[in-house]
Amino acid sequence: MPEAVAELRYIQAVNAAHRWALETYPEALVFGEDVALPNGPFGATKGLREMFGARVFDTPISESAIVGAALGAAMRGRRPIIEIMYGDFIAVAMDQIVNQVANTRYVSRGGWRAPLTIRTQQGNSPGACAQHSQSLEAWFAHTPGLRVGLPSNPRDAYEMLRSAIASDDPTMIMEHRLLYPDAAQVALDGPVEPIGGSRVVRAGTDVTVVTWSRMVGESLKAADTLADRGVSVEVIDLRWLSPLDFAPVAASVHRTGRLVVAHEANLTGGFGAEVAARVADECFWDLDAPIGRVGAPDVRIPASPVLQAVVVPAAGAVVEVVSRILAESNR
Amino acid sequence: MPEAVAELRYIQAVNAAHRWALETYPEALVFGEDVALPNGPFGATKGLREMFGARVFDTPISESAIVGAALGAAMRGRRPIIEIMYGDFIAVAMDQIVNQVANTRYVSRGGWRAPLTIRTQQGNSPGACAQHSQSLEAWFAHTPGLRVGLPSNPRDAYEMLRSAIASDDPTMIMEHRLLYPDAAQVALDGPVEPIGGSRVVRAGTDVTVVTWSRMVGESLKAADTLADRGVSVEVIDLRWLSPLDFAPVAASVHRTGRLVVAHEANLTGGFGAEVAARVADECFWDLDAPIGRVGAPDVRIPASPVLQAVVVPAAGAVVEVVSRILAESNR
Amino acid sequence: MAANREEDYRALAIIRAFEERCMTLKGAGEIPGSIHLCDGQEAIPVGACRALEARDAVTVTYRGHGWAIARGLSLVDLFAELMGRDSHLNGGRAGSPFFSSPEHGFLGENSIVAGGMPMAVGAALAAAHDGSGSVSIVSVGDGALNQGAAHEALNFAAVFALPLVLVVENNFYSEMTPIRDMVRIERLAERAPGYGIPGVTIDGNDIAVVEAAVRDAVARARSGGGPSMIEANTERLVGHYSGDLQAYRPSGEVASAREREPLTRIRRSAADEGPGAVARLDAVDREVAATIESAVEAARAIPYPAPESAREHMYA
Amino acid sequence: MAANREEDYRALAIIRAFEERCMTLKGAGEIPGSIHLCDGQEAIPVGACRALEARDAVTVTYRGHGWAIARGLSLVDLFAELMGRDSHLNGGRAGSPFFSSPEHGFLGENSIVAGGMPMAVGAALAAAHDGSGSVSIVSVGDGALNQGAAHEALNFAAVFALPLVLVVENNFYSEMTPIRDMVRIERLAERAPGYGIPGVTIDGNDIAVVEAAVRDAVARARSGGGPSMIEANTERLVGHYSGDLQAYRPSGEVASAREREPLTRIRRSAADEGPGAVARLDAVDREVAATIESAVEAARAIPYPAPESAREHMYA
Ligand SMILES: Cc1ncc(C[n+]2csc(CCOP(=O)(O)OP(=O)(O)O)c2C)c(N)n1
Ligand SMILES: Cc1ncc(C[n+]2csc(CCOP(=O)(O)OP(=O)(O)O)c2C)c(N)n1
Ligand SMILES: [Mg+2]
Ligand SMILES: [Mg+2]
Repeated sequence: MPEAVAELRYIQAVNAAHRWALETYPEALVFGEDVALPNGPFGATKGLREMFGARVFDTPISESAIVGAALGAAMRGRRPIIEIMYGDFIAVAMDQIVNQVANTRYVSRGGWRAPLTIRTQQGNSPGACAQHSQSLEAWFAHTPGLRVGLPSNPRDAYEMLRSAIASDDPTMIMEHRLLYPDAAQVALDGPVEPIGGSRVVRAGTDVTVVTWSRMVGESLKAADTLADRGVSVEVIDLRWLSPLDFAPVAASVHRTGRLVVAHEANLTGGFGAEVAARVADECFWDLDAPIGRVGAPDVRIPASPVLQAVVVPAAGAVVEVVSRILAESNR
Repeated sequence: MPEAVAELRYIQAVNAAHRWALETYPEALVFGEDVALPNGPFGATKGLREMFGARVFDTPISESAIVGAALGAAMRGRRPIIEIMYGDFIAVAMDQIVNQVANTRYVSRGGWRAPLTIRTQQGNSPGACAQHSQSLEAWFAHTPGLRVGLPSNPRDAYEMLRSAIASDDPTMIMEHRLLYPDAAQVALDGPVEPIGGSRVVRAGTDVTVVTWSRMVGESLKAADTLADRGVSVEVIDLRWLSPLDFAPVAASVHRTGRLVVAHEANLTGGFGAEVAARVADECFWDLDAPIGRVGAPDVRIPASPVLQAVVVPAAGAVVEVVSRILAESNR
Repeated sequence: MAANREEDYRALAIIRAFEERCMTLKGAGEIPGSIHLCDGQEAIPVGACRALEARDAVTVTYRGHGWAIARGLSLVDLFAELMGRDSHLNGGRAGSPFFSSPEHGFLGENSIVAGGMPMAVGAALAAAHDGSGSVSIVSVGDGALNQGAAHEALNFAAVFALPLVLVVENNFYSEMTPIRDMVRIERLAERAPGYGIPGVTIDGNDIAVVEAAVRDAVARARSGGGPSMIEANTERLVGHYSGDLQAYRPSGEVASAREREPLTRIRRSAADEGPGAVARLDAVDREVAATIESAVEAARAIPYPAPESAREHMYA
Repeated sequence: MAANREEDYRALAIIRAFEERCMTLKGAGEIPGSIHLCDGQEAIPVGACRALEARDAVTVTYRGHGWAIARGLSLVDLFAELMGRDSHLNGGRAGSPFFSSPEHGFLGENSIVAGGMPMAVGAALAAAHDGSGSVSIVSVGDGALNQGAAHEALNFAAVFALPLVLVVENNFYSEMTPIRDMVRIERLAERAPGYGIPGVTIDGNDIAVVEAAVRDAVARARSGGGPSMIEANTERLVGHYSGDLQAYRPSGEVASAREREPLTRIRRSAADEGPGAVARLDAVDREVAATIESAVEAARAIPYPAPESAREHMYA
């Protein structure tokens, strides 16, 4: 069949995936705060109410009820796609996600399924305050029962969201609002991929940088800078933290002998530690250098851009850590 | 001065620390569900209401209000010590802990302080269900602004809780109910230690096991078993995840050349990954073997003891991983 | 009427006998973990489930054994599940406070206070979209109404006029703390107007009263009238959980509660009628005891789950 | 009375001018991030703060600039804080939606809806134990009442009869969604009885009405009468945040709101009195404009925080 391909911004790709879902699944529901009549705080759900009516609706400012309602509806045959406006607000719904949603299938020994998708966007944008800037993916990657994906580009924003919606497992899609304006060619009616899978977005031979979400772009910038210095960097977009697609990471480290993990979240306890720990166990003998990590220092996120510039990691931090790792390696 | 020393069970040591606090700080308040008139679900607050009256009180089943009330009271000069009955229930108060409590000092540039202590107990006990069995310390160790301690014995239950209460920073003390019956000699009127500090609880030369809470005891059992097999294990009780007392870990790995981190929490994304990642960076050249980790497999916690026996890690798992690491090392 | 009386008595007695047997099995170490029994509150699930249809959804709490039995779950599976055996219910993974059963529209117990309310709202939301005409009923305790999730769930259901029925089993205690010390209202049903939904307070120890109230609420919900709240007053005859010695209860409180509890009431009315009626209830007690015993035996015959199965069913 | 009128006008106008200046500074890129302005709602903070004492605690939301000004925080510091400069307030760390000031008993704004309510309850709890006799006032929006934290906080305060005053600024919208679509009650104050506390609905665009209602509530709280709720009806004259084009508002709504907003009212009464009265208000406008401009200039003179200071003040 002829593949429809469109030039879409990240946020438009998210919108297109919603439209696909509502067309594909009669049981799909879309709800959250300001998602229907106002067309969504960021436009992710633009036009859906008009197109699909009551299956798309606005809710009270009650995140626990939103998540719980999605769970109960999913257990009873619906396929809800809900939006939590900012990742930081997930904190008010943690019980529903961790103690309720994540337990549904396992505790019932497969008796129940919870095919629901929780969409949010997270991370810092210039001037955003401490309550609108966190990257909290580590909480959910540490919660068995959930799937967790962080799309870094428009194509993945579309494909990964479709994978999440099509999946019969509860899945969190954590976007980054700074990526919303990015545009790219997106194939609209290709086959829906199963959840999972990382992607080598740049091949290299000296060091492997494993990253996700906004830091993929920053890592690619860093790779350019490092290339000018004669350093060949391989960049892997992990895409999904759960399931963790580890084999390609191991294969890459086997070739490069060096690993740096980069994320926007606070360094200590971030998911970068998990990737580093897996490599330090399973790929230990392949390593020619200490494992480096890039993340925000362990502080809250200040609102002043002047301060954010030194707290929120970017390409420069990746260049720095990669350079240090190379300097410390035995080649 | 003559030091008063008493033989106390873990839970009695927690109770004694509360009494000390209420006597030492006129501004101390103790509240939570069933902590006052009923003397506490586990007896941690036994007798306090009788001794201290209105400064010790029972609250509605409203954890967000409990944590928030503690924060506001702390900002206005009180020194609250609150109890969240089970660690799992913290999920209903995550916003107050992460978006409110943790931001208080930093965002006000030190203008406000939040001297409050959040006590809870976590982990699995035979037959406990999936909503009463989790070990969630990784969430809080990944939250800058909080201090996080996990006492493994009666002496620490007393000392670490006193340190938390005396501290002007918000501190989480996460106990383990299976340790409550353990008894030991506890010095009652020694100086209050500042927050922080790990402890080498067993010296060894072949491998370093870093652990905390209930797994300290399990790791010591494992060390005995391994000693019989001629393996000398050094066991470090990390005690505090924040601040992380890394130097002694590095020093130990420098001597042993091998590291295993053991905790009861689910393996993926557990704080063991952070310790492993730090060592894989800062102590890389000291390592003679892959870094091993012990944790619960990435599943929910089933209620049947038959299943818990294979899910909840114990000494056996530590022996296994240490043995594997030794077998895989280059000596 | 007499037949009706024995039927009511049997429905209550089977739950009471189940709970009492759980206590002895717990004492004998055959049931691990702590269990939360509903002795004295049986008329609520019995009356409520009589007003429900198979297509309806039921969500309860850790104190939900009575609801499970009234909803028709197998006694054998329940005992086996509580024993941590490989029951057909949840294979021992859920245990006493968290089991569920899709084929009974039993969304499950929940051991997070009020944690099941948003889920029940979701079941009602599904009904609003799937044309099934089903209703979602959820039971929580008095203290649970002070949880944020309870508030969000009630308003959410009210806003969309979802087919939800909330039954608050007011046994006057939340664990060891009296509810009167934890709210500043006389009746918990006073919370209903704040959501713009009907709320009633009823005698939760009378099966017929409970059934009637739930029928009204279910009819309203099914016909698009939206959610409502039923506060069913009752009393706990036992501790909050298996290990609770109830030192906090005024002396005589439980004894006087035994005068008001559902089984006693029926026995009293039988006594008023005469020895024949009493004898018929004694006969029911014997049947029930036998039923429970054979269920326990059958449950004991169910093996424990295979340890290696612990990693199964995490994902689709 | 005339003096009184100009005083009222000045109190409102300084907030309005501040907000309008924020909008132009935002447009000029001098204020980063998004800002939430209170144009039209000024009478609430002005009236409320007149009923407060220095010892009292004030907790508000991201829409809290008006409260900060009415509470006496420095305009220079506020502008500087919003500009991300090294202000004496929070050194640019808090920004527009999250600043606080210990010396003003200003516990802070909060950008988690209803997130400040439990904290405000805590300030009231402190007062109940420290003998200060202080009262804790907290302002939230209409939509915030649907958060679980709002419910838990109100019941908690009610149970312990804490000196808390809740002001709900009902501007009829929650971001872009009308509150009438998100509750099934006519007045939000109907939530109060469910907690056993008094609740009133008032005209939030009249300083005197607001001041009187808050005085009552504060007096009750200070004398041990416990918490109460004041629903102050008002209207937003601008978007939810700086970038909101308000396509969702019926045409004419904002225009007619401008007829009812506090400043217009005072100007109308001045016009009724005569040209002299109007001239006096014009004079106030000129003063206010000058005050704001010099504050902006002074704020611009404050440097940005030193980047290396970003790691300071994490722990004691
Ligand atoms: C969120 C949460 N907080 C606390 C608990 C601990 N807890 C279990 S039962 C209970 C009392 C509940 O009382 P009520 O709602 O009246 O129900 P009842 O036990 O009386 O049936 C509490 C506080 C919990 N399970 N979940
Ligand atoms: C817990 C939470 N959920 C959602 C949001 C996003 N949000 C910010 S303001 C707002 C609307 C609040 O409306 P209202 O309470 O009426 O206050 P107003 O903005 O009208 O002053 C929302 C939904 C948030 N900040 N926090
Ligand atoms: Mg109760
Ligand atoms: Mg509003």
